[in-house]
Amino acid sequence: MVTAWLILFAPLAAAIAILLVAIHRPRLASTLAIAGLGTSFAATVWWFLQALHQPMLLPSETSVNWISLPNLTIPFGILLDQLSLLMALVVTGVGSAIFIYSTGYMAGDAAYSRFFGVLSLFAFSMLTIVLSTNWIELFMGWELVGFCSYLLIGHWYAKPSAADAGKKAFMVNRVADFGFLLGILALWAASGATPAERTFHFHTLQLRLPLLAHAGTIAAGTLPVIGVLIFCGPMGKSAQFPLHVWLPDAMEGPTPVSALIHAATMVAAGVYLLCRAFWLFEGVPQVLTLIAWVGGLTAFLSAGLALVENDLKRILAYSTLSQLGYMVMALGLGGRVAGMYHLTTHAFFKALLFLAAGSVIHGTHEQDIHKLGGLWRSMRWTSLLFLIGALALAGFPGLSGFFSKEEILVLAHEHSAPLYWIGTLTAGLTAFYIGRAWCVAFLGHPHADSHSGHGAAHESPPVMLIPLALLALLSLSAGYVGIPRFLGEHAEEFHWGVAIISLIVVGLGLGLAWLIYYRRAISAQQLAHALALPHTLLQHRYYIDDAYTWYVETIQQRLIAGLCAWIERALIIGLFVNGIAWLTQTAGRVLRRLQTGVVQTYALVFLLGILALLSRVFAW
Amino acid sequence: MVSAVLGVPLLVLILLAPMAGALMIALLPEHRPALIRRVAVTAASLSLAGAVYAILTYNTAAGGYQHEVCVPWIHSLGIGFHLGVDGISVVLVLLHALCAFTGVLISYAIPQRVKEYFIFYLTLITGVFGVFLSLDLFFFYFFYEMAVIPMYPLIGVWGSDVKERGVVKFSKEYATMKLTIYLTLGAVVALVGLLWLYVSAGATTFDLVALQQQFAGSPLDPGLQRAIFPLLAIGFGVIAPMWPLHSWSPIGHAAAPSAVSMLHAGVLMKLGSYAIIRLAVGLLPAGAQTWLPWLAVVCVMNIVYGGLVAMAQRDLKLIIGYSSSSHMGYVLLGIACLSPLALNGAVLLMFAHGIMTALAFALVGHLYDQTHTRYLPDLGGLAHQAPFIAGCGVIAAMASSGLPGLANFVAELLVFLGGWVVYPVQMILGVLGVVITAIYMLRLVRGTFFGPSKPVFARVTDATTAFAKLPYLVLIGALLAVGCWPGPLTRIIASATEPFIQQATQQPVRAATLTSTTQPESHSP
Amino acid sequence: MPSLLFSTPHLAWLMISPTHYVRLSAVLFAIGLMGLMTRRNVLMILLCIEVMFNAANLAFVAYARAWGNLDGHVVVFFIITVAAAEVTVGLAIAILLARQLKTLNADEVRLLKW
Amino acid sequence: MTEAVFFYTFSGLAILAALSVAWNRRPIYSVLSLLVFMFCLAALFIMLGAYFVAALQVLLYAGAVLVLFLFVIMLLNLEPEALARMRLFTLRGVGTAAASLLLAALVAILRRPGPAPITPATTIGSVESIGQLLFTTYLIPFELTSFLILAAIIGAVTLARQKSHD
Repeated sequence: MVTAWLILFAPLAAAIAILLVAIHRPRLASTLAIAGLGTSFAATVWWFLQALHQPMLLPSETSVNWISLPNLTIPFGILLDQLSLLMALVVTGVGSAIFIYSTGYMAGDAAYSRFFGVLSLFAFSMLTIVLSTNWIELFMGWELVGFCSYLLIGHWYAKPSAADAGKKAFMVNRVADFGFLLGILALWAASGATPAERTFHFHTLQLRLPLLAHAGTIAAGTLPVIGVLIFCGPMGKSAQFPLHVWLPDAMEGPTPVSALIHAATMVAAGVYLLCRAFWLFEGVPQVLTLIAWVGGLTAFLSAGLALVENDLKRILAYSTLSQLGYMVMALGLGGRVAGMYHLTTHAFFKALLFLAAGSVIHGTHEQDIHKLGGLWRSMRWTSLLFLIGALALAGFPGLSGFFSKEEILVLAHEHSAPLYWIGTLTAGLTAFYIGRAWCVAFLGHPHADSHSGHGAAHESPPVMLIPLALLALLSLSAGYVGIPRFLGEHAEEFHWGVAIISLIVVGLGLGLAWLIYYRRAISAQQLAHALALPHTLLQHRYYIDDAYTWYVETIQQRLIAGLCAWIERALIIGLFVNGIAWLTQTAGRVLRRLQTGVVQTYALVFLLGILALLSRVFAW
Repeated sequence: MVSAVLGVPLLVLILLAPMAGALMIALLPEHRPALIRRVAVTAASLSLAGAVYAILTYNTAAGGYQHEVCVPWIHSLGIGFHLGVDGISVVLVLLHALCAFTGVLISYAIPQRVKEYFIFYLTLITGVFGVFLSLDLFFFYFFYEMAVIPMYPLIGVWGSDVKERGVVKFSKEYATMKLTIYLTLGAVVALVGLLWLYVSAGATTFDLVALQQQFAGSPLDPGLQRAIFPLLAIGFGVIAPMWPLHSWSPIGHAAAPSAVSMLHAGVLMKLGSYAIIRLAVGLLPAGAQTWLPWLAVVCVMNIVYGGLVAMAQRDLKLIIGYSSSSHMGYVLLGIACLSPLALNGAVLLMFAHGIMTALAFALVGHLYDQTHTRYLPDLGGLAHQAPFIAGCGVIAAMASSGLPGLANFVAELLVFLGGWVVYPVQMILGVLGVVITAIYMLRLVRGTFFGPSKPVFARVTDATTAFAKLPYLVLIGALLAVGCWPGPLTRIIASATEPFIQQATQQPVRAATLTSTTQPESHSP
Repeated sequence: MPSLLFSTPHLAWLMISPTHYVRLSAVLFAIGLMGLMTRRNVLMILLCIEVMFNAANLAFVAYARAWGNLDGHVVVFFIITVAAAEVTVGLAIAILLARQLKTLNADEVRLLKW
Repeated sequence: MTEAVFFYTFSGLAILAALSVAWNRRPIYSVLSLLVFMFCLAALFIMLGAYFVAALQVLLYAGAVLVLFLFVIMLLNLEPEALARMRLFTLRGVGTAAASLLLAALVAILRRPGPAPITPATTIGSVESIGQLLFTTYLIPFELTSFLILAAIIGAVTLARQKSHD
């Protein structure tokens, strides 16, 4: 089991070591970080191979008591089963590649050591989520990844937009976690009659909840409510509509962060959670339907947003949203395997895309696609690798994305016609926007305006390209290694009809992009003009950000907080406190009239007092 | 078990080391501030060492009051000098020792009247130790007043006005008057309750342990308990601070010098909640069962309202001040639940919040010394000049908003778990309070540390030497240690809270049926 | 007058007992008090106080006689001492008033007002 | 019978003198009335057997205190007092009424049977017996009076001293 603990704690050890000894030694810091995550990766691989040889080894669980009180025991432990092992493999594997890439990308950064320290901490937190045995442990990891994400988005905190984006990401996740934590608490309360009986433990809950529900101990409406509350968590972390707004802004962070956290791993944690707690949602079909629709809408709406975006990283961010929507939809349709499958392949190709985009940014210091162009000439390798990722994303036959997306579409085809069509349409949009991005940024001629900017465009160093190549290899091959089989459950059958339709749609998307943005056969401006209404809507991001800004600034800050501050100032301090003070002072002002200053008045009062006393003592 | 150091009982050492320091300083010449500071640090370190030793040697299996010292004093009134710690107070003693130690270190920045400052400061420290250690109502009250009174000169002389755009919003004189009047009035109300309790118990003893035993055998008349309980709860609630009697506290925090704010928000406010646990709930269980649901409602006002008001503030210290009153709402809520888990959470939160808020005030103090402003719109980009302080600030903000791995998370979690069954609605609002906390804390961090570097602050310096970093590191270390590994501390607390709640939730039983088994816990929502 | 004030049996007023002295002291005390309340000159007020002191002395001595011990005498001794001290300080204040405020009228001396 | 004659003579005189002290408009007359009053009281003290007190009365009051008053009155060269103005008339009226009420109350109280049998006992207020008492039972109060007098002296000197620093 030492190896299992090693998976979890090697990155944490690296983070602590960086903080203690390497904060002013960048080389040492990156070495430590890579060593930490590398150890973790090696341990995961070791377990993976073991598990392949002896499937009986899984699931395996070990834990220590984090809190043990007479009424409450919260363990902290490691649960290794097919699901967590696969996810850990993705996290450590993709993570290692990105760590190595970062040494090149972040070279010369002022806060290089801090970057790697937080990155290591992130790896630890993410693995805590993945390997957790109970809800509290998972929640701790959940919050910690949010914190790391906050720090990494705001890595260049001098930029106001970056600092704001970090804040926004943390805030939106906090709002989501409000529901999530309530869900966890409610679930705990429902899991037993007395405090000592209640538990957070996944496995125990999985076994106990159906019994309790069956016995009627849990009220009929409770479980759906719990389900919805817990789903709030993934909605925030995996940026589902309408809590998606933080993810595009999160692109302010360094690109490796976008790749690791905001594409491959952290945002997928929501999907992972849905898989992990699938037994909970299985019992409440109405919640599953909700999940599926939220996922489907997210997939479609964010694909739309990607159509009009000009920032290369933001296009990828919307694409991430859209793909996460696919995964959530898959889960909502009951496709645990399909969801995880897509999560895995997406981690590969999206990390690839981001890192390639990072390579572009590294070489040109520009991320507006219209100011790029002709990169095919100056950055041959990067362009090729980006193309592989783009095709995988678009679902080009034979690449990994194709297989996993097919699974989801087949699933949708079986369960829900509207969601199937939404999914298919989204596939077309996906192909179109990624085609557009590639055509505009990599083909054509270097843009006239930005000669100064990327006139010196240069290919990135090998330390960045090699991880890219590895990821590209995975994106090409991940469809053939039998991930669903490893997960040990029945996968969807290949469905020719679905495949052909989606191929047609994808082909249309790519073709249109080619026509519009490379051949210029159709003018993009005229198209936008013709579709003015949707175009405006998309350009304003459905006005959702505006609505939130309005809510936060006007309602929350000015109205609610302002009202409370006014109550505090005017009523509590003004009326209540100062009012009493005023009353006291007024009483003093009135009563001091008694002090005439004439000695005899005092003597008189004295005398009257004596009389009163006499009358009391010698009452006649 | 009385352990002694060089013949001085441990608790007496903890209590009197600061007092001895104050007396020594009184005898030192004024023009040797370095020596004065050294004496103060030595005194605080002695207490800290004692407190650490006390918590390390606390026997959780045995429970109850340990390291007791008892010297009868006035026999006819039943007053005795009785010290002792149980699982609740030993944790708070450690909290106070930590805050006092770091506070003395932070006080190195005090520029003028060093001698008088440290005399008052060490007296204040002694008073707070006395409250946590005393097991005699008379001394409890005595030390309580001793802790309140030095605040008056400390804020009035060494404090600073609350300004907004250079305009004074609250003067330090206003703040200190308000604080002193409030706290003294609260103390008087509590005193009435205490004397009433003393008289109705037969006026034979002020000894807490004796009273507890007496009430365990023959409880007070429930009607009487219901009458006395509000006096104690409101009287001590003022310092907790209980809504709507809180308005002295944010202003008081804001005007006080930073080391005093540290003690004030870190520890002094806990005196109130501690007294409510120990005296109000501990001695008047029937009164508690009647009144605690109302307390739970008030707490929610504390949490949500305090948080919302904090959101609207622009002075750093006011933000933290209101957040303190918001967070103390969780403590009171944990008490109001009357369940062992929630009470554990409440006590742990007193510890966690004390450390966190001490850290926050120390940081703000450092920034204020450097920038001479606490007005949020004027600040910004300080992470460039002071990365260490900024890092600590982020940690403090995260602790405040309940990030796992830091002690506050565990404490709040325990309160939520313990209270979920008892007061679900209050708990939902409590969780909402965590969201509100995150809003203003993030805003504070963003506005203070992040953003482009401002030329005005070019001369701002970081805490560079190991000595300057020490107080921050000690506090963060405590937060992390408890947050990552809460097991030992929670076990110590539980050794006191489990029997405590058992006793408090027991129905008043007649003497004849006293021998029967303990009744099951009853939660009255 | 006496028959109105005193309800002793007939002719008893010829048998002088300490009670008579005590009643006399009450009358004297009241006279001094009335003077104190009505006079405006500070010196006059002090003089009236002297009358009241002496009335009290009389009562003490009368009771000492009645109870047959000397404690009353000792108290009178103390009262005389106090009165001497009082007069000393009082007159010093009077001089000060006359010198600084140019008046001895108690109504005009209102330094204690508010 | 002789006692009665003396008592009524001296008490009548004392009352008249007291009235004169209280209502005489000229301070100097008041002081002189007070002198008469003091001597009457001294006589009454002798009748009560309080010889030492009587001696003190003559020596201290008549001898010291009244002389002090005379000095001050002459020093300040006082005018006769003007009639009370209306503004404080109420005060005066209420004061007089209250004082009368007090008298009535005292008389009413004295009409009640006393707490102890008031029987003339034979105690002689000789210097020796009072000295006995003063230096045994009342030693500490006696010593303390010296502090009182000291304080009075210092106070009088401080108050009445001409300000020299201007």
